[in-house]
Amino acid sequence: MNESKQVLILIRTCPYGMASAGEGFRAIIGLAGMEIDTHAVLVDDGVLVALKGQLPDALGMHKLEDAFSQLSDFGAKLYVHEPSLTERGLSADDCIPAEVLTDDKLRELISQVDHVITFN
Amino acid sequence: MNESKQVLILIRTCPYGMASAGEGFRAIIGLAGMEIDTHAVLVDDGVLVALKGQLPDALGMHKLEDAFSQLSDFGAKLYVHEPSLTERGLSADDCIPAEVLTDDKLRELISQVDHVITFN
Amino acid sequence: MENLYLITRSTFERTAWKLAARLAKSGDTLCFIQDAVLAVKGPVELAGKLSELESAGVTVRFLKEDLAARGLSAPADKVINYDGLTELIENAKRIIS
Amino acid sequence: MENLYLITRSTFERTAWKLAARLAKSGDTLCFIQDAVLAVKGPVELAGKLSELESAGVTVRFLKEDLAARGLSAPADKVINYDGLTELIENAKRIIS
Amino acid sequence: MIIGFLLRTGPYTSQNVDTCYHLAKRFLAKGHGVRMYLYEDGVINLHKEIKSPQERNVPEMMTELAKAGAEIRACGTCARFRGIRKADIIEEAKQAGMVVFAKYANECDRFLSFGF
Amino acid sequence: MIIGFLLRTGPYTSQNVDTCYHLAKRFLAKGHGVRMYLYEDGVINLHKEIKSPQERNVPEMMTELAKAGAEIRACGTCARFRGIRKADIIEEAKQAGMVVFAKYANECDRFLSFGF
Repeated sequence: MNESKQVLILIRTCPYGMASAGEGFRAIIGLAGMEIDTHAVLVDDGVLVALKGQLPDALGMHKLEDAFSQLSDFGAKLYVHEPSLTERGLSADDCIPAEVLTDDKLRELISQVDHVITFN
Repeated sequence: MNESKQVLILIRTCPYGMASAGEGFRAIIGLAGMEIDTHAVLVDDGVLVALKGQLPDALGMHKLEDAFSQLSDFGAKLYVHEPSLTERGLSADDCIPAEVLTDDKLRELISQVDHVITFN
Repeated sequence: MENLYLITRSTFERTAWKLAARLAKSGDTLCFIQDAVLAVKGPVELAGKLSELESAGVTVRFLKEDLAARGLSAPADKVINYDGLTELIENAKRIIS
Repeated sequence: MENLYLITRSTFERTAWKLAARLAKSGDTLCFIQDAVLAVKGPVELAGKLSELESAGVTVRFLKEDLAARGLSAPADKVINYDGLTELIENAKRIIS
Repeated sequence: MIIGFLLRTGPYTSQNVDTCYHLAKRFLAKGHGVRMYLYEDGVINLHKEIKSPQERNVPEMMTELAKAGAEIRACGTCARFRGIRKADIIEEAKQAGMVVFAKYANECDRFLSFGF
Repeated sequence: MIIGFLLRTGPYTSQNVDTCYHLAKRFLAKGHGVRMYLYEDGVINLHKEIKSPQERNVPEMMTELAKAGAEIRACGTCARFRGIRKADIIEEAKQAGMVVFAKYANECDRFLSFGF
């Protein structure tokens, strides 16, 4: 096998209503754990995954805020899409640490990776 | 058991991409077959179910246009929501026979039934 | 209460809320649960529509447990918990989701 | 072709198409399949956006089998079948769905 | 009062089953009857072979509701289209045809539907 | 060329599996390699107990792809969360962990994802 591919995981969905964000997390750490350069980008409703102060205990679900906070420990990098935050009246200060991407920066990141895998 | 309830089945989804419209059809004939007054209302993307000229053979799927054309044989009544048609550049002439409902008529129909069951 | 509209999907990603907003009339309730609690953040056209509906006698509610899970909040007088939602359902003539 | 954006969900009910329309640039292709072939009917804001993108060098395509299933049609020069979609995928640097 | 549910989505994919559980539990505690018809992917919620380490167990939640008095039935056709056999379903529930769905629609005072 | 698929939805619920089938069949006919990783509800597409009278049979479509050379693997964790045992899966496919998903991402020249 050649050098490792670079993969961008695009998470577009609000946490908890559908399992997409949580299952996207498992995919990210699965890839990163195999030494694949993995970029996790939260876009559209996906930016809610990064919002601080989630309390899903009453739903019996795991806190995705905590899971995504640990991505760097697994060697994956986390980004949030700024226009998606703005559209929802949120800012990077409301979120766990992540690199903020404009449309141009997101286009640039996409142009650098081999695959884009979306969690709609 | 008292007199039969009246049920309105609201179909909101485009056919074929998700099975909702087809499974909604099974629910409608299931209810109507048990002598329940069943009103099938196509609204939002659901109006596409009534569009004439569907050719789903290449997808290996059954033609929902034909299925919904037979609703009256099962004792159920079919309606299409006019504003949903208009929003999609369609008119009742493009559709299989169905009663056309304005917002007011739909509100009135809802107020006459016992249950509304949605196929989103 | 006449009709309880129960909205479950994101108000940004899905348009289900628009049908509820279109049909709701005085005496009806719109209740946002699951991902639909995102309604507290918009979109812009929703915020305007909700004020309009409330002026017309429509009640608007958000489910507490679903707001909290997502780190969101709403004005206290519009927040109900599961017990409150249970009562809304008991008191509604019919539920449209 | 640089990026192939593959849009699968209804352009009326879902907003996935907006992200593709926002990011697509000259040399990219937007291909509408499954329920997304409803794009031929709108919504209005989509029609305007597609013309704009095409002027900017973005290619727009619709999948024939999915159009036909739903009784819809599109201008012949923008319609591809499964074989054509297979080629689009081969020729794209990456696929974003 | 009898409350009916139509649940069309499966476990660990959508929150719908959790919402139904939290509501049904409260209705039962208040002395109401609960009827639940599982349709399409909803039938998977009753699969007794589900293993969910470190997560809530959905078929156990369904069993809890049934033991508290909820009547739970799964569409047999939907089950067959998803590879689910009668023996795969929790003992407290059963497969049943649309006749039962129609019966629920008739006997329920309120009816809730949860889909995609 | 090797084409990868991530499929997250199940049979008779979403058209995704059909789209994947129609594309994969054509890629195989052109001599390309196909890798398919079934995730979340996608694992159900491989259930050999599925009975689908008067409808296309999805596990048979998957078997056809595998016999034509597609490598098809299902996420084991997703399968357990949906009550699917190893023996329930068509012989031509297997359960496999995220290591295989990562391997596919690495070896594929194109990668497609189909979700909700």
